[in-house]
Amino acid sequence: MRDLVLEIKNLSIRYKTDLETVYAVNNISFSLEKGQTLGIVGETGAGKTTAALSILKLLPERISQVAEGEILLGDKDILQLSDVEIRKIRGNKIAMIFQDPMTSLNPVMTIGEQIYEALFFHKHVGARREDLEKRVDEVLSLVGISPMRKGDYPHQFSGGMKQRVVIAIALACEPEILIADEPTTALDVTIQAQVLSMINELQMSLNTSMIMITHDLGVVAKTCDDVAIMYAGELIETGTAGDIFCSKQHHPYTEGLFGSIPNLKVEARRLNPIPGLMPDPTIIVPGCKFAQRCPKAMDVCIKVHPQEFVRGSHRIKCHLFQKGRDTDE
Amino acid sequence: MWRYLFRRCLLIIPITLGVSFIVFSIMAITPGDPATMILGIGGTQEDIDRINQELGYDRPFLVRYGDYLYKAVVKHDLGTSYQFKTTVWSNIKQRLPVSVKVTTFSLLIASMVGVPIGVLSAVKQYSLFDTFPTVLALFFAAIPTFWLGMMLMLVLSLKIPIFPATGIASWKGYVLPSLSLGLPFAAQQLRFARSSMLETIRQDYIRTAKAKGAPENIIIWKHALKNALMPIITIIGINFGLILGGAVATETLFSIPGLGSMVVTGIKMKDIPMVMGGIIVLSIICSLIMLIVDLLYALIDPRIKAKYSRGRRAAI
Amino acid sequence: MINRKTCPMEDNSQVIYKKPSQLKEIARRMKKNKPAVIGLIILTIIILMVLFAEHIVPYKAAITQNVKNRLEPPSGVHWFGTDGYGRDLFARCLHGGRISLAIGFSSAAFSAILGIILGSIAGYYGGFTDGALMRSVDVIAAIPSILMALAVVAALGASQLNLIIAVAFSRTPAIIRVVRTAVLSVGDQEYVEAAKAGGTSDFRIIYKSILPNCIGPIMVQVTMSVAQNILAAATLSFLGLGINPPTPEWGSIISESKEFMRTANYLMIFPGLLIILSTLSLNLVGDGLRDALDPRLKT
Amino acid sequence: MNRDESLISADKPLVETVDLKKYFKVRDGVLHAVDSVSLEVYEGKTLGIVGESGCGKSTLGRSILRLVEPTSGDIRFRGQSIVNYSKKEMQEMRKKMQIIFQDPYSSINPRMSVIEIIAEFMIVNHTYDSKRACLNQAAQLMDVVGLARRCANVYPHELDGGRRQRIGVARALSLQPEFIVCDEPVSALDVSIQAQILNLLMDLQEEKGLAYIFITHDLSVVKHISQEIVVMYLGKCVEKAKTRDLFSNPKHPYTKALLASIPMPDITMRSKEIHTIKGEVTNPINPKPICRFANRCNLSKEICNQVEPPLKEAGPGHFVSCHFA
Amino acid sequence: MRKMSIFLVIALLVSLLSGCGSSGVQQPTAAPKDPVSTDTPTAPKREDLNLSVTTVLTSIDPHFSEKIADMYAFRQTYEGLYYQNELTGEFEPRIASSYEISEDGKTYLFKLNENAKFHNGEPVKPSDIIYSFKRAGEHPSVASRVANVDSVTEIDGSTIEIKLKAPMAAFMTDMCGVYILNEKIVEEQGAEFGTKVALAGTGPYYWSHVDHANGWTLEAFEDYYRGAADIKTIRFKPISDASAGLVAFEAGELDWYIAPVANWDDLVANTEKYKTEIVPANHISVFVVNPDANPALNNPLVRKAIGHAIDKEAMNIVGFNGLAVITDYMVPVQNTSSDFDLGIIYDYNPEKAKELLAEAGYPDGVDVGAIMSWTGGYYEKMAQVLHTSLNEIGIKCDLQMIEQASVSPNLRSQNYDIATYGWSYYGDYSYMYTRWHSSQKGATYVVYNDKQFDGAKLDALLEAGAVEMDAAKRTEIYKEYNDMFMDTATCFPCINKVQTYVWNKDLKVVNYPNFPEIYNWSW
Repeated sequence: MRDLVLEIKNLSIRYKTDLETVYAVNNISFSLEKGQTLGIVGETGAGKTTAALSILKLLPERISQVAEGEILLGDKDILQLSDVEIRKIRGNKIAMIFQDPMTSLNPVMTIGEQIYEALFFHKHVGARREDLEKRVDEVLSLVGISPMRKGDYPHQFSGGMKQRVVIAIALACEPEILIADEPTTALDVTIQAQVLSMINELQMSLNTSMIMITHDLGVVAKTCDDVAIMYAGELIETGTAGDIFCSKQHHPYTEGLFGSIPNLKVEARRLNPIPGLMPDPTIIVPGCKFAQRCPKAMDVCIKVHPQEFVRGSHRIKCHLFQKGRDTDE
Repeated sequence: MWRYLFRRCLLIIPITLGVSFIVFSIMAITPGDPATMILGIGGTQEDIDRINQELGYDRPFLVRYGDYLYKAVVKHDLGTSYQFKTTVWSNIKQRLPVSVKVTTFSLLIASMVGVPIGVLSAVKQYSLFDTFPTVLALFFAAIPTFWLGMMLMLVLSLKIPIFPATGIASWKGYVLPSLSLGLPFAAQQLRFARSSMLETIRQDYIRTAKAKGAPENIIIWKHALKNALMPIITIIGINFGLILGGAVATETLFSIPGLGSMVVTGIKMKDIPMVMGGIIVLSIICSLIMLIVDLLYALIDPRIKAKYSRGRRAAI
Repeated sequence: MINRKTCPMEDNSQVIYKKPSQLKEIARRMKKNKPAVIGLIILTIIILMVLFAEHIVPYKAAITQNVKNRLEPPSGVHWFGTDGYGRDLFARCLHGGRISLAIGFSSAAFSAILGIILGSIAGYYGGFTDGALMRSVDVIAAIPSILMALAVVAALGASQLNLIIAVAFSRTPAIIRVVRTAVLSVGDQEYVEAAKAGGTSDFRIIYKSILPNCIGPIMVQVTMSVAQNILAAATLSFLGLGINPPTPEWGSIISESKEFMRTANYLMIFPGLLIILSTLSLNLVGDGLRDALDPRLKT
Repeated sequence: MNRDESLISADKPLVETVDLKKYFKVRDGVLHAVDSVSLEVYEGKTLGIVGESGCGKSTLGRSILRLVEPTSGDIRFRGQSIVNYSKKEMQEMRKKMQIIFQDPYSSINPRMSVIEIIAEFMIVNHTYDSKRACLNQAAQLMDVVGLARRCANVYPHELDGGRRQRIGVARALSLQPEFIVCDEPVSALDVSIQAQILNLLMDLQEEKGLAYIFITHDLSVVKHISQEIVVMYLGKCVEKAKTRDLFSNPKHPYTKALLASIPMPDITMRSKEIHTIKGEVTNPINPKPICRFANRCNLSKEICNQVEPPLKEAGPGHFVSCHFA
Repeated sequence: MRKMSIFLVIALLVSLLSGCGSSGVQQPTAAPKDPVSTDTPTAPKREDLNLSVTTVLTSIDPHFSEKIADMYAFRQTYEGLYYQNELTGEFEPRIASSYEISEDGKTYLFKLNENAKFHNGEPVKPSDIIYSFKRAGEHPSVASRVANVDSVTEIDGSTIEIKLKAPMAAFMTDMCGVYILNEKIVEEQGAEFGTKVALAGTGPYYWSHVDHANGWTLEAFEDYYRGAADIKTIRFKPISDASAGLVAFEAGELDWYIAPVANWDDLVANTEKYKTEIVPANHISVFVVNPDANPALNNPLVRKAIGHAIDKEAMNIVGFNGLAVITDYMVPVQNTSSDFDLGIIYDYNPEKAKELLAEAGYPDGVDVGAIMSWTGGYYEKMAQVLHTSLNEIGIKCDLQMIEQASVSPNLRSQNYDIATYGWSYYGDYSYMYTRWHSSQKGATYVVYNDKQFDGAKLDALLEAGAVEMDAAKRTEIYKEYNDMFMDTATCFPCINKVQTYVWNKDLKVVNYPNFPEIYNWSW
């Protein structure tokens, strides 16, 4: 039984400035199951972070605009919530880990204070300060930092440790959903491994659902149950980790992504990258957005926006599969 | 931390020496000599020569400077005013509190008015709370202090006599000078506080705070303001110095016996000890204020505190 | 991503080398900034009026005394009224603006040149050069600038050139600091290292790689310092250490008008407003420049 | 083609460093950024330098070009020591040694147009008689690195990271060097672009016989491009071996940990526990003469905290600095 | 952005309009409410007085300072042997009750007033007087007053004999300015005398508070031998800005004020509130021309042309709002020793000036250098007017504004072309001696070398005038001197300054050209 905790339907987001309109997220839909991890993969500018921020209504207010769609948390549409209501969800039901631990902690507050705050904003009536402080200690030990250090300031921690603090803040209220926006990109490999395994363990033990946003297929392979691949604001391929990593049918872009990564196992003289660049997000094209770069592009690709090809849990948005639905293995 | 404080205090010494040398040099090339200043049009050339000799003014420049330093440092004697025959120190003692008062009041006006409104207008960006103070600030920042002083005097002591135009007999006397000095700086600080706050609101950690579910007012007053305060404090510190020096015109206009007007008269009268003493004291105060600003940094920002505490500075 | 508007499809075999201008981009951004445009318009009007002052009102009107018509309030004949000598205040303000603006701009230019040279030397070479330069700057900056300028004017004597020197002298430390900070921040960039790796000389690195990239904050500082210099020069004149009469200058006009504060307050209001207008417009332009040069600040 | 064998046949290294050291004075003491690193780069070959941030790999690359002056040690180009070259001699030398930087956003001057950037080195070195000739040559270089000529008069900020990095490559090529230090040239790029640049670099190497030092933190990239690898940890070279040896038979515990930490895009590996090493990299400020990895090492014994392990040969061409290797 | 720009435009317009508005409407009658006038008649009689001076207190040492601000206080606190009434020129006894002059005019015998006391209660002893004369001789600013004194000796406990080197007509005038100090106190305070409260004077008031910057206070000396003063406390307040001072006066902060001339009409119109009076001061402002500065100025015709180009009328209007007195005399006309007809008058006559210039060989004009003046005040205004007039007749020159402190050095070193300057006479034409006699090195504005001028003759006339005791003969000598002097065309007297006094209508005052005697005032 699929127990959905978050469902996003037909979400489109635009950034409007004086000069131009950027179509950042275009009609994406996905859902998150209880206790599962959804990986959203894409390159810079694919709209991953925009989608994630919209879930917490953290998009910059003046210039961003949700054109359509809904984000359902249980039966509530987050987009319709008032400021007060959304504040009750932020950090409490849905928490977020940001990419750069160097800048996402307030430099003039102790880390203990910053974790305490997260608890304080969502405290139950009657919760005492001591209880909350105790919880701060708990959370700190959970992420592998000695509670002795809660009086320290962020600058006294290394990058990896800071990211642990950020995670501690996110997990303080035991949220149902954790959104991790490239949590390890800024870290070194060995630290990345530490942090990733820690996130995995915590997620398991807390049974939290997670959205992992990353550009690294390796990270996805390590952590995710479901994967969504994003290109130019659209989800072009979604499925379980098995669908993405083991199936033979892929969107040509996904293939290109895999082809771009030097494989540690196999030696190859040349890589097979995708030629060209991501299209200008200020321009809407009628057809497939990948058509310009696609080695397998057909005439129809340029003219018609592809429909989704569904095969079990595996969905691909590509004309290649429209006809040959049945002929596949 | 204490070592840093000590080091910073020590740094004031070479700066003060430098200041004294520059001022002494400038005063030395100013035309005229002390004796003619003292005598006015009376007296004969012999008198002039005699007085200049008594004052040691006939000696070479560097000897005079060395003598000045020796007296100032070893004997704690800043010399005697040519105009008044009183010691420079007694003059400074008398005028310093006045200057400090006027400056402090102005700075208080500048900060109390400028900073909160600046923060508010950043928070309410694009609203009337932003537009109106910003435009007003633009105007006030462009007004010369002496002109503002004249206008205030025209309106508030001439047309509607509420405040006295001169003197500092009561607290009322401080109102107009402090306003005329403070308002342009308030405008400047408003603009600065606003942009600093806007800058801070854009930071990642503000987003983190929002993601925690922090209410708007906590984000602004707890998370943003403390960070935004750093550059604001810098500008307040710099402004203190500017107000202290800029008070010259205001002091002259409102006939306030402050250090600034003392130095101006000194410059006009070629009263070298007076000018030296005044500027040295003013520059020491400026240096001290910058020191306080540095300490305030440490108070607000633990990173800076850590930097200070780490002791010895890098050799390179 | 490529900005297609600026990267048109061209014949690929042909390289047309042109010196492209980033000024256009800045100008475009400035144009979007309404206050800056207003500032620029006001400034332009003031500068034009001041430049063509001779054609609007001849200088003679500014210095011709007519004691019979002294202290006349503003009228059709004398737009701003007449002063204590019966001279036309409008003409005096207009021609006075010439001096005031000239002092403001040229002292800013003076301190900008000095500041850029010394600041970039300090920032680029660092070490002892930097230390020595910055300590001297600390010293000069520790003296309140107006007093410093006063002392310099008193030492050199009151003339337009000396006023410029005095104001510039007291303003230069601030510019040196700004330039140095900017150079330091740019000096860390890898393209500076790349230039070194390519065998570029220090001088060329400074003027080709570093200065163009920190010209933004410097320009903003210089623009703002024009405004501050106008105020400083006016203050000096007000204190009686300004330009020799009968040459008009805004600060000295106000200074002269002081005694007529009760009887003819327009004498101080008009030049005061002109000072405010010009510093205001310069500040607006400076703000606009800063926004245009730093797109990060724009939302 | 067996590239490893061709490496052995190469007789003399093109560039080598001998006990190269670079120390920085910092607030708290002396930072040993690069500590006694010796390496050789052969003509037409790539030497990879791998390590985490702060291990001194970038400083090493820059010291070789004397962009930072080494504290001690020797740098040789074709056997000729260049450490004591004067500024002028060095300028000559730099025509043969170039560098490509990590960040395509900060490594090219935003106030110069693309063609100006590429032509700049030729102009300052008077490679060609006229400025026009330099510009023409720059245009040709654009073709070489795959930049459309229509971008010639465009400013870098209008281009994406991949193209900017191509500018960096073109600039490095402009003086026709024999040796290029590639300082993390792809780490700031998206994977698809990263692959484009890697391909470009390898093609150029083949075409022009360039020697590379390829600095990166990404093991899969370094494996792909280099024939020999130096693993650095806190300024020290902890392991040096041919690529294949290193990946098939890592000897230093740090190398092992590194290899284990790489997340592989392969869910079959998933069941395997992620191997992590404890702790984090610190700064090599005033380091004691002991094994610098000891405090994070699973194998660490008493001796590790007492004696600094020498770099010893643990196999043919395989050097490792560990007491237990 | 748009909202902001609209605001900006509106704000600009409003400020411009308000600027025009407030400037367009003149409100000379909209003077503020005068707190003094609202005083109820039953209010207790005041015994204090608030005054202002334009500069801060320099020193309370009367032998050190001759600054105007200080003199205001000295007049109340110190006395000489005699006092010369500024209005009448009469000598009134003070510390000395009577005096006798010997036949040869070289010996003066002063009988001391037995009641005269210092502020500390000690009686005035002859030794104090001997000490004070000696001390005055050592202080350059007053030394000229006793330059001719040969000796001061005590005859008996109440008689003093002063011997002069030569007979001197103006000795009494000079002597009145030699203030008598208490030897003991002055010696006790030593170098500090002048900087703090000292009860060393004999005047009707004593120093009770000395604060150089903020103001100083005098209290009535109850034991004063002529009877204690009505007004018990006098507070001096330095107010450098004249307009601000007037505001302070109108606000009731000051009781008596020398109003800035620009506001005189305004004040006179308010006589129900204030009392006003214009008193001609003993101050003459002049232009001096340095004949050695350049060839053009060496030409007497050019100098005379300059003399005829001086538009004194305009200077009076611009500098003094037309209130001052135009003069052709070197000394104030009210002065008895200058009661003679002038032989040479330089009236304002541009046509004649041009003719003279052409005659001098410069029909197309000539550059004479610069007019030196100090910044601010009427000197600057006079200089500006002359500058314009000279340029109109073709004599090109610049204006050179310098600081007050630099004026005297430049004059002394003859480093000027044309300068404006002035002086206050203390009673007698013989004051000219200290300004123009060639022995007064440094103080002499024009050095009359014998190439062009008969310097010896000029000196001789001054010397003769100084010793001539017969008033009529002295007038003759000075007339001759004056004619000869004016003929050199090196000094042109212009304006006899006035004092524009305004005071609280309840205050009874006696105004003098220079310094008031508050002893005579009362509420």
